[in-house]
Amino acid sequence: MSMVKTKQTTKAGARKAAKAADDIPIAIRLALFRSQVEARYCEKRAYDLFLQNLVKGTSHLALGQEAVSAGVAMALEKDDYTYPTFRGHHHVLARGASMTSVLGELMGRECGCLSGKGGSMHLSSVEHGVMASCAILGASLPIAVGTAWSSQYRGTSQVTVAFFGDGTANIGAFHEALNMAAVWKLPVIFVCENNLYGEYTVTTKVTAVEHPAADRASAYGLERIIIDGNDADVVYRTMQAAVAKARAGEGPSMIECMTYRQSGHSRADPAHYRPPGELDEWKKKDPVVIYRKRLLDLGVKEATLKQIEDEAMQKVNLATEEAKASPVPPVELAFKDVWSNGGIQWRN
Amino acid sequence: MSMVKTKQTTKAGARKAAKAADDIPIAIRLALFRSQVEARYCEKRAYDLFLQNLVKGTSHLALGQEAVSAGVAMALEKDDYTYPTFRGHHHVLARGASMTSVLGELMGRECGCLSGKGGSMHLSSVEHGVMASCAILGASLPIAVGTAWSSQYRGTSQVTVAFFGDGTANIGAFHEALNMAAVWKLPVIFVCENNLYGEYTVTTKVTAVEHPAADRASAYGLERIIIDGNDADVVYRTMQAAVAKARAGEGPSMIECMTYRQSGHSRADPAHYRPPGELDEWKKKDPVVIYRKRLLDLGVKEATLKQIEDEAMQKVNLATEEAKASPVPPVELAFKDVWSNGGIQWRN
Amino acid sequence: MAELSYREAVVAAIAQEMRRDERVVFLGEDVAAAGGCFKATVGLLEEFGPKRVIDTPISEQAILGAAMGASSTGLRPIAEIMFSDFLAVCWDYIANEISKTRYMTNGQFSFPLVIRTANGAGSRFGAQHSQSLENWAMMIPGIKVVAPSCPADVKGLLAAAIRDPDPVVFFEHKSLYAMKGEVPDGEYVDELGKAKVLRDGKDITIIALAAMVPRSLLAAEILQADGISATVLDLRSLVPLDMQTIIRETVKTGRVFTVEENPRLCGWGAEISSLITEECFFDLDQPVVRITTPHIPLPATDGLEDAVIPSVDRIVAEIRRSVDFRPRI
Amino acid sequence: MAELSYREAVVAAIAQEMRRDERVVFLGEDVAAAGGCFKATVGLLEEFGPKRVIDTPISEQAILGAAMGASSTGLRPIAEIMFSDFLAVCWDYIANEISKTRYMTNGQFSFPLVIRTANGAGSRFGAQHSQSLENWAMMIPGIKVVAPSCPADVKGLLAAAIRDPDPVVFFEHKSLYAMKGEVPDGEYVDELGKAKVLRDGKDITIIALAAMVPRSLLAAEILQADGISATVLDLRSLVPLDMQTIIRETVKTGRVFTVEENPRLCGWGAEISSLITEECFFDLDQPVVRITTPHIPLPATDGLEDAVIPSVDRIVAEIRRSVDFRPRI
Ligand SMILES: Cc1ncc(C[n+]2csc(CCOP(=O)(O)OP(=O)(O)O)c2C)c(N)n1
Ligand SMILES: Cc1ncc(C[n+]2csc(CCOP(=O)(O)OP(=O)(O)O)c2C)c(N)n1
Ligand SMILES: [Mg+2]
Ligand SMILES: [Mg+2]
Repeated sequence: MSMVKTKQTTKAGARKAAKAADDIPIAIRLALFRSQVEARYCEKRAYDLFLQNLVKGTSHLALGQEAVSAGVAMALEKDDYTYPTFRGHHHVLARGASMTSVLGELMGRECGCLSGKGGSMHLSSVEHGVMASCAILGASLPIAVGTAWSSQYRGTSQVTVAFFGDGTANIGAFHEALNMAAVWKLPVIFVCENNLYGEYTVTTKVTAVEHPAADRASAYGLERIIIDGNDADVVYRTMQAAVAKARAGEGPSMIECMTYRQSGHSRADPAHYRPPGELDEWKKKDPVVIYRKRLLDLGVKEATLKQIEDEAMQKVNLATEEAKASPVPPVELAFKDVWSNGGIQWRN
Repeated sequence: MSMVKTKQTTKAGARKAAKAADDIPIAIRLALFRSQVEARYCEKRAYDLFLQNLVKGTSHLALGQEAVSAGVAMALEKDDYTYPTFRGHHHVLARGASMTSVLGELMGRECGCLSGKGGSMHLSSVEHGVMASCAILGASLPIAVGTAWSSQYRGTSQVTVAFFGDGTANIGAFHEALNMAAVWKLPVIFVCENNLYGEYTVTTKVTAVEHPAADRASAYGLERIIIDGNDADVVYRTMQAAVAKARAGEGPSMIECMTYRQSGHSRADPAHYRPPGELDEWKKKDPVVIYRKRLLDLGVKEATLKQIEDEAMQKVNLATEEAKASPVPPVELAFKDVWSNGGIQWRN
Repeated sequence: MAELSYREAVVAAIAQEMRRDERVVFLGEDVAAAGGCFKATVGLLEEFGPKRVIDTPISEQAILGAAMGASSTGLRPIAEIMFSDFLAVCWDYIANEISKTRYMTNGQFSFPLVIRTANGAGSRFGAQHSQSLENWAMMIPGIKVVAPSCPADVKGLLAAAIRDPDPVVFFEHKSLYAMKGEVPDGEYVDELGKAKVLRDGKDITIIALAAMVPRSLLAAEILQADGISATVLDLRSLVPLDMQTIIRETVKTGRVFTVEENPRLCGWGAEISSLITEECFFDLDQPVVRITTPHIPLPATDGLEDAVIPSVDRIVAEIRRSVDFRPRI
Repeated sequence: MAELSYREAVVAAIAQEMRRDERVVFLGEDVAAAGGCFKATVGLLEEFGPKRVIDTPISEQAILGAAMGASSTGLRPIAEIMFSDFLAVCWDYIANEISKTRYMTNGQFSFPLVIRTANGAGSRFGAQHSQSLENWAMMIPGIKVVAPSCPADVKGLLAAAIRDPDPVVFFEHKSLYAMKGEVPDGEYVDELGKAKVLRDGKDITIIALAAMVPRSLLAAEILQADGISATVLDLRSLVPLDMQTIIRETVKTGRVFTVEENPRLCGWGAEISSLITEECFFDLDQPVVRITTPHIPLPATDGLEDAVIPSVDRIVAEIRRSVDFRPRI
């Protein structure tokens, strides 16, 4: 990436208008819908591919959390940075990475965004501003501080977003990152996807406060922000404000998005630890379902939505075929790219 | 230490009375004065011994912070646990460890509490409940959580105190320890000695909030407590309440004590970074001086105070002589006590 | 003898020790209600209750700190770090606190605790969930290091680790959790620091650990067909290290191979190789050869992962290539 | 040539690189206003201002995380970790993040950053402020490891590390900060991965690093008086490793000694010893002998610290004891 980056690129005027009127133009809303539907279909396909034993290793679905990734990405410019979590398929797709690159990576194929070298927990795509995905919980928060510091230093208007889970808010790196970001007034936004669980454990049972992120915002001089993470409009609006604040040099924000993962923690998890009825309750608040209904209420035609869904399904079908057709990476790939010279040599 | 520990030992009735009347009996006050004077004299002597090149390695004085150690220790029973910091001479002395064992350790002599193996940053004395002293900032906070957990599990009424500095409140281990202690409702008290600086850096310049500890208490569901750390009575009273809460099974507390280190960070530091006048202002609030004046105001005779001071001076003189007379540890000591069998063998 | 899986042997050892000693407590992430992310601690919560089997926050430093503080005041904690890779986020507790405090305090404290952790590759989990890190722990004075290769050793060595008065890092190999094997009935406790000859051969000596043990045994069978008779020595514990057995088996064949899963540099194989060379130089017919993963992070996908971890084929090939196979004189 | 101290050479290298490249930034605890706790960065804040020379909170994970994130987006950060012992509290960044992300992402990112840290014993700071941890870093694939023994190497190698496109951990030895030496004038950049023969002898080869280099040179002088002519090889960098020079100097004398400050197990000496054995077995007249600190935490007081770190006397004695000194045939 280049050092010199001085001008802020901007998206269509539509979005600016949206903000002024505190309402969201239909074009943006359709894009938010599309983003959620695509993530949803892709996650479901990933699950099918598990069952067919085509996905290697583990994999963590974000079914039910698609409003967060959609709302966040929509508020960003192309050259902003995001740090996904290990549960990050939706984070990556929402920034524009192809389904083929995601499904291909899960399947360990050459067409995967990491050509199979990283695996599902490390999806990254530098060309889409999708940065290092750490599978060590919390590790990416200080790294995100670093990219935000870099943008501030280089005088760009780039914003950095770091996603993290509710359970992750109890790890030391969280604390260090939040403090440093606040002291340096960095353009970084910490987005907590509070889906109530860390693996099989209810987060409130192991956390001293009810809201693991928001109830700690004041410890870093930040505002306490808790939003409906299943409503893409809410996420988008909240993010717009945080992004504007960051670009204005007014420092970091932390946003806690209340959501729910409808699948188990990972491929092996049947999620028996859920209290009866909980999943059903949350399915009523399914982000894709409520968003679809809202669009219909706003007068969008069923056919328009249907078309978006069909296109998403075509996309996921195509990606599946492409990934299946893609070869496994050549063995030589294992012996490459430890160093910037492309090699792995540690001796002469 | 033994596993079975069920009864709570208690100190003289005087203290109970003190609490009821919300005033402190003169006997306790004299003991608080003695503790501060002894720490003061010992620290000054440590400094003289530097200048004579008799202290090995580094050393960190707590000149000016003696009210904290005195007030904390006075609120504890003999079988409670304390975790000192690397700046911990006063923490150790206040629990009853001998000056000889402290000065001896600074001088690297056999009579030192660690026989010279640990050095000034690791002073510990298991017989006085003075536990592992870590020189990695913040490391002792989770360890203190562990001893408090152990007391809770064993059903004793022991309380654990962990000291830490203002600068240390920005490290990850702080966050993890506070959260775990709160979730498990442990009998542990985190005592922050806020002396405004971390080494040569003003802590507020690198901290997102004004009070690095207290402004974060709510992040763990704890009360925000900031006190005058130069007033031993205030420290003592606040600690009494926290100890009572801990013994009642009502969980942890965090207390931020505002104080000032009158010396440099370590032996080599002339403390040029202080703004002009700051030291003088704080010297006016010198804990020993104000406490002495208070006792006089309360009618204690000058001669009584003088006698305490004389005794402290004798003690420090004697300890100096004992430490000087103590041999350096035999070289064999270096080859002992990695393992519980006393040895260092890693192979047969 | 009952047949248990490697993961069942973990439960069996912990349960055995918790029954006999109320000081034994167990904490970690998702270890209690869920029975562990590898299902290696199923049933412990039910038998011993939430006071002794505890789900923690995602706070590895606090987990090890708590274990340390508790162990110095009368408890015997077992702490789980879910994947050994996560030792990196709490490394200070292993490298600086638990390991050094006894020595620094001139023996005032003991830290009888066990850190259990899932180690090793083979699950296609990628570079941050697949490492073999026994060498990290071996490198730290004051830490004992155990890595069993079969269910019986899991039970016997884990029980021994729990009873040990000093801190032990206990590496369980992820790819072995499903392995089944005979485990002695009743109370069973092994001894730390004893290597085991699992196969007695006369031409070469293969020294291995954990998942590399079954692979070395398979390699030995294949080599046998070529007329190369291999001893396979399972180290089982790196600290304490059973040098007597290593020396005996080295002298016997004069040709030693170490098979290790960690990346090349500063692995336990380097240490063993240099020890053997220093102490048995004139008994060696050829240099000690280390068969290791190359010095790279681990790739995730199956084909690449399999290509870098020492496989049976690679062990066989490297041994064949370097054994100048003539009868000893 | 100007005479600089080792600490002045640190400042000189950083200043040289900050002048030529505005992407170079420097962060750490007390590094700016105070000029560093070892006074090795005095004057940088004054010359380059608070935007480029930054005092951080006491948050080692955030320091390395920030350096990592910045380095992947156009900056070239130098991060100071005050004492190498504190690498334990941010070890995840070295072991799992900075080192592995390039590989895991199939080369999408580079992390051109330097982690400077004060390493080693001799100051009576005790077990948590005195360790020599080059082997910790050597063990991690994806990290370069440099440890200079004199002011000229500090300047040249630190400049090279800053220009290197990959992450480098740069170990400065605390006990050498006051050492003075000639340093080339003007812009001076050395090359990583080249060992240096500092003394050419014909009987034995001593391989050393950092503070063990001057001690080995003194030992060589004493041995000379006994008629033992020693080569002293300063490795300077462990990764990349200059095996060509190591092999050449091994073959020349057939008798190799490594002198390392870290505790015994899995030190860099074990790696070098096993490499030499594997590659030069039939050129060796005796086993490679490792002279190390015993496998213990470090004691604080002077007498004990001096008794455990390899001293000139101990180097001499161990070499004398093990050299079966006859002319080579
Ligand atoms: C440092 C660290 N500890 C533990 C784990 C294992 N682990 C993976 S996901 C997970 C739960 C994370 O919970 P949360 O942050 O809420 O994210 P979610 O899974 O709900 O998306 C745990 C404990 C890990 N990857 N890293
Ligand atoms: C993890 C870690 N980082 C840095 C240091 C170096 N260090 C020693 S004392 C100190 C300042 C501590 O400040 P504070 O917590 O306020 O305690 P004080 O010195 O004021 O008593 C620093 C940075 C350390 N010992 N451990
Ligand atoms: Mg969650
Ligand atoms: Mg302070």
